[in-house]
Amino acid sequence: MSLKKTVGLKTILTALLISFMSMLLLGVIMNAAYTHTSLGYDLLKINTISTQSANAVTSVVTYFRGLDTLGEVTILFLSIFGIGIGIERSDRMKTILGYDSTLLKIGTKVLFPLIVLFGLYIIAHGHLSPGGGFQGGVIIASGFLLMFLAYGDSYDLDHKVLSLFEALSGAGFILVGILAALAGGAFLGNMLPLGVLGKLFSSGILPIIYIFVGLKVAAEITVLVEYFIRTQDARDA
Amino acid sequence: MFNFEITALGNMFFGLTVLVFVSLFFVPNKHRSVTLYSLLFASLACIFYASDLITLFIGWEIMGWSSYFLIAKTADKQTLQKYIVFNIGGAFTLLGAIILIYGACGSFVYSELDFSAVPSGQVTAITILLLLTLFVKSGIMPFHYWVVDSYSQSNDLFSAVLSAIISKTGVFAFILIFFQIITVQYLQTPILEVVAWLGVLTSIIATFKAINEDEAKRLLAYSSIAQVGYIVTILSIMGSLSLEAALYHTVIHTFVKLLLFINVAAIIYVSKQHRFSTLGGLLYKYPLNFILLVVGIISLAGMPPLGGFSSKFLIYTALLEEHKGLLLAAVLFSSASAFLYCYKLVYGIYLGQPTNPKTEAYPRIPLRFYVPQILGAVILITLGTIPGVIVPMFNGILGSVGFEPVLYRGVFVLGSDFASFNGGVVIGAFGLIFVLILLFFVRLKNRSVKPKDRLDISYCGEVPRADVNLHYGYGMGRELSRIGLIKMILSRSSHALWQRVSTLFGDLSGITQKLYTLSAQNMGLVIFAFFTILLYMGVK
Amino acid sequence: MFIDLLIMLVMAYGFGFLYYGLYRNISARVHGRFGPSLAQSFYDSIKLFTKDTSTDFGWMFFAGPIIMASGAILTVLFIPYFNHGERLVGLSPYGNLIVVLYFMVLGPLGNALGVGSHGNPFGAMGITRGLTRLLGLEMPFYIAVVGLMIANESADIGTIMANQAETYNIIAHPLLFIAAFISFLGFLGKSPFDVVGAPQEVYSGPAVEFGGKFLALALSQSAIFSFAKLLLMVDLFLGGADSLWDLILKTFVLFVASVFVGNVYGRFTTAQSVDFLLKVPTVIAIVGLLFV
Amino acid sequence: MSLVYFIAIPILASFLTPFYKNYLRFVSVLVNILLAGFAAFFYSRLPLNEFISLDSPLSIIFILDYVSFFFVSLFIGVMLFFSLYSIKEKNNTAVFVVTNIFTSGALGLILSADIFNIYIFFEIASISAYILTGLNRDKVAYSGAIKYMIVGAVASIFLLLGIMLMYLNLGYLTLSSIGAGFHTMDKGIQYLVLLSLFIGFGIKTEILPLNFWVADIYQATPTKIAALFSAVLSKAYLFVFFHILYTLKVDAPALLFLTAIGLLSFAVAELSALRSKDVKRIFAYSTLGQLGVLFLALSSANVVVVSGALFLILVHSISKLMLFFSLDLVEKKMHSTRVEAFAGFRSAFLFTIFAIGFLSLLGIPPFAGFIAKLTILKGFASMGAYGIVGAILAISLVEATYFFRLLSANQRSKKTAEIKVPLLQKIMLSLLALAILYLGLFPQGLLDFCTDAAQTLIQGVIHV
Repeated sequence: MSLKKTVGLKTILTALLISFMSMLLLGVIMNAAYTHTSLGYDLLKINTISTQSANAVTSVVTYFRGLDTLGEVTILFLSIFGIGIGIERSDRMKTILGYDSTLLKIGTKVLFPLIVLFGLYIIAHGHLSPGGGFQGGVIIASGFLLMFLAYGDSYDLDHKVLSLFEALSGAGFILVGILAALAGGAFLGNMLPLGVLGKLFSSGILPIIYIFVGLKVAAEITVLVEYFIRTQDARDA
Repeated sequence: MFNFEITALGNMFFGLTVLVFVSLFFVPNKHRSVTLYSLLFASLACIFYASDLITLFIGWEIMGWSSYFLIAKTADKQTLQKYIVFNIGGAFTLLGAIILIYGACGSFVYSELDFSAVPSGQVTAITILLLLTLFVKSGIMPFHYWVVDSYSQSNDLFSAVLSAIISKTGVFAFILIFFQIITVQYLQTPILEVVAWLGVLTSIIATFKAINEDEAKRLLAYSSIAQVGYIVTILSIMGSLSLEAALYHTVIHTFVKLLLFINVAAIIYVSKQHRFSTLGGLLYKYPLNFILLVVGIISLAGMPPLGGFSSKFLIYTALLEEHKGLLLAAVLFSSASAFLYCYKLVYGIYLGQPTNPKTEAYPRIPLRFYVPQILGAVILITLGTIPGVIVPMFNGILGSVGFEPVLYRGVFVLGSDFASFNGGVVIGAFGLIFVLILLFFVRLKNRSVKPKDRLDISYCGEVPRADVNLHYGYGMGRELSRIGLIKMILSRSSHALWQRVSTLFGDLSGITQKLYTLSAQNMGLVIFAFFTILLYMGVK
Repeated sequence: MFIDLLIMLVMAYGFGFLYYGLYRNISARVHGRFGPSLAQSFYDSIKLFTKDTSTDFGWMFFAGPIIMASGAILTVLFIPYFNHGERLVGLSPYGNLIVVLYFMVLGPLGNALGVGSHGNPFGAMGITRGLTRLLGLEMPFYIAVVGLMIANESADIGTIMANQAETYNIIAHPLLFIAAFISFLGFLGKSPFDVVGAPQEVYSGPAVEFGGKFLALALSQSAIFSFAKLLLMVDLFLGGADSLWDLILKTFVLFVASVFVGNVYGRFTTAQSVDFLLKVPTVIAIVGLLFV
Repeated sequence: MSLVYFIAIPILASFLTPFYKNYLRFVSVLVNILLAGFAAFFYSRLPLNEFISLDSPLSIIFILDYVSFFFVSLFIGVMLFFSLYSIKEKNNTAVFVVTNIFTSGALGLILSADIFNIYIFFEIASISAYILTGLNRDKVAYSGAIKYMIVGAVASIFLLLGIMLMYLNLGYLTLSSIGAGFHTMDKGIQYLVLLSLFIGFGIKTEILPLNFWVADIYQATPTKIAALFSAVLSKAYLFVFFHILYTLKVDAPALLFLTAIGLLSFAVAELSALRSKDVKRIFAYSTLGQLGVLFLALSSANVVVVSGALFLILVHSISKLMLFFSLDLVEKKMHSTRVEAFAGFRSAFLFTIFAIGFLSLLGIPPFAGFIAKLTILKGFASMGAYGIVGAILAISLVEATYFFRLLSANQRSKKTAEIKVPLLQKIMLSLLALAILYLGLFPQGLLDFCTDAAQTLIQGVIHV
């Protein structure tokens, strides 16, 4: 292939455009006078008073910006729903990853509960240590990925249960929020006692929300994984 | 939102509308749509009785689109497109003018509009916009492009409405706006000059186009354009007498066109033919219709004993009083040329030889066709005999728009100090002389022989064969195109101009449409490029 | 009053045929013939009225010539004969120049209706020619008349006449007169604008189916009409007549002028004549109008 | 009562789908009725603010003032109409799952006064839209959805850049605080922020050089869904953009620039529709054109013009619902949305609906579009901007040309199929038509409300 064909005029122009744009952008940003804000300190101060969470990120994610998290969960749900719609009708998906190996199957059987448990642990300790609902959920889903890889089409995922989890976890998130609002506070406000910093049962509503988030993420990612590596027939079986 | 006020001017136009609609109600019509006709009627009432510009505009637009749907039942796509583009365009210029007036005077209500503090440039802009609207509605060249096709292709009854009433809304608005609202002292004289000449040129050109037409309704459509052209010309003189002349001509033209369109409609109804080349020789088949048509064309041509002359006379007098000699000459020229198409109309349908072998089998014309025709004829004859009878009414209108009333000298006399005539004497003398000659003629002791059949004529000493076309209606007026000046008029058409505009927009549309099929990648590039350009401009 | 009207009518009839006879005589002399006697036209007219048979194509054919004759007579009755405004003013106080101008086309219209009704295409052809020519004729004539009306601030023929006590309009507005005179030739149906009647060569024209009393009426009206037009020209441009002799003199001069012009020039076709009329006299008239 | 219910309840309804899979359409109707009830409840309490987590500098504020109430009730109305209209259609659970979330996305965009939160709802609404575009599940639909997604992603990037720059420089996310602090920022950054916001929202509000993707997307989308895009989605973005702009108190030249862009996109869109051969595409172009008008009207910073624009938003939403839904019926019968197909159907009812919709869009009395157009023009006239008045009218003439071309095509062509409109659809469409007529004849109440709303919008969110 000639150079002209690989690097067309359009490509060159695009490259020029992008570099010129970056130059200008950098120019503006670098030249700007920039003032530090005290937001971080303020936030940490408030965190100790209002949430008692050891992980300030969790406070932000589930409490101060709980609504954003609800939005993110929704986006996750939507995206996977959309992928589902896109994949449903494409019948070209034939090649499926799968290793028919006994060793793998046995190993997976042992590992699967551990992975799930680990995921649950990460979720439950979201307000105490790094991690939380999103991370734990993905870990749980990775357990299912392992199962798909090991057992291929013979692994029978109970879709009813899965969708029940999916539905209930998402709904739970919202219902907790509404309950909080009904209990007198704001939506997703804190209605439970804050407890002591560092204990598992502390920080009020935060861990509950993270658990719902975690379950939701786990279910969604599992569905996503299944979409990507199993045919429609196998999924419907 | 809707504000109304009963005015003398409104009363007159609404009265005409009521008469026309009521008389048309009797006419049998295949495409009768009660909803649309009532909408149209309501919109006309809205226009004539509005007391603010918004109400006027609402009426104007409803009139526009209800007429559109009425025409849509019979006209072809191109005609409809022409109709709507011009009429909506006209309405939008009206809206533009209204908005400009609002910006200048801060109100829409007629009585609150005061132009004394408005810069003259703005008044000129308003004037031009309003004139465009009126030109479109009244079919002043070169905005007449929609008129002829719409008139000729709409159903026969609605053509009458279009010509008799709807073209008059332009006249009404002209009087309302330029005599009552903006008033003459704020108007620019050159603009009025241009308007006057546009009006008269329109009538000249339309007259020749009418002479060249082969289709009865198209001929009448062109004639309508020409007649409204006179009205616009005379209105632009902006005097008491000229306003009276315009009002008079409006009344006359309304009834003339009502009569003529329904007359032609009756013929089309019974014969299913609408071209002169396939009509002819119906005189003894439909004598009453023929007489009514003659009444109509005598009035249309503005010949003395009938009402048409009264209005023409006023027009001339008004022009003479203002010493508009050239303008008057042009009006006279157009007026004189009108005889030709008038004759063509009557000859093409009723006189000459029948061209259609089925002529004998044509059914009778239903009596209901005569209601509007007789109404028109009665009014035209009355206005010829006692032309002064409606002067008091006009004086009321003149007074209400702040003009001096013209002198009223009894029902028989019409005119001003410049010139006046006695309609009673004219029609009486004519009638008397006619009757005397008739008596003398009948008393002559000699016998007349009847021709054996229609072909028993002096035909170069031969007897023409039955299959030779002896009807001259089709070719009538053809030789006009041999005359240099007239040939020039006839060969020009605004078609090319508007076609070019249409093509231009079509091409532009094709280009912009291409833009909307960009792929996602290219779209992204466009976005980034746009961002970069703006960023560069901002940073610089 | 009625006596006046009757006198006017009879005078118009008499003078009309007299001048027609003169025209035939003069033309004959120009052609090197002797021509008929002066009274021949009267005899023709009377003879035709008493002709025994004529073809009658129906009531419109019957009414057409009557309307035509009525138009001509009306025209005469609305033009005052003398400029002192006492006798033979006819109906002119009830009308004016504009009315008269329109009466002048009423006749042709009646004619057209009558001719159209007999179904002979040659007749209709003649009518169309006539109407087309009218188009050309009216333009310069009307402009000239409009000029006069504006100059006199009145459309009343009597007033226009009265204003010429010092100078005739022919001197005050020569251009208008020239334009009007050229049209006037056409109105009289004289050469070079006589293609409508086309009496000799072409077997066509408005009168193609007219015979007997119809032709008689047509001829009579033509005679009356010719005199009316002469009268109008005299009134408008030559200051009207003071006395009967004045009237005869002025109309005769005008008439002779028209006859000579007519005998000098050949005939235009319809298109040519309209073209000529719309160019030369119209431009002259417009220039004249600008001077007013 | 909390404003969050407007967002939470539709999402909840979608999340719980597995429990009532085949009855979601009824649930959606109920949800929308419930939301309408909320809106009615809040009407007497306007204007109000709601803080979520009171004690944080990061707390999110929801604002329901006159203008956001206008949009909220409009969107709820549209969605209620949509769900009722489609209530007889089984097997379309997927649509309702997405449209519910779509509702909450749009409502969130309106209610939220926190720029990051706005970004979240921006994404929710956008992603729902991508999915809805692909719902036809054929090649055109998928390629449309992908195209939409790519362009949408670019928009998100720019929006995020703008938000990031503001947050970085000010440390706030609430609109009111940003509005107060915006002018203390570096000039260059200010410009960059505005520019990124303009590009981000400009793509979504479909204005000139950024809207070349739109026609294809509308064509790929199921016809009824296209109505939602036209009636809800673009309007939501439009509102947010101007909400932010007025809060940031941008200077006159910037607004003038937006006016020019709006006018240009109006002109180009209407021109493109002139020779288009596909009715759906024509409607898309018309939407673009109307958005151009709205853009130029909203950027005028004049109460009368903006109130006219708000009125126009309502009228345009109603008209486009009518038109797209009727077109859907035509499409079902004729299996095409080409002009030839449009010309061939016979149905007096649908023809009337189309005619009313067109006339209203053109701003022809006595329909509501006229009041909107008149108010806008009046406002411009009082500002002395006669050039804009003239341009709007001139371009509207182009619009009239193609709308009436469609009508005359249908009037004068050979009819190939008769469309029987089901009773429910007939009633629903007639309701819309009557609404247009009613608003055209008795606009005063709504106009007054629009004036209040316009004042609130121009004022921007004020720092408490």
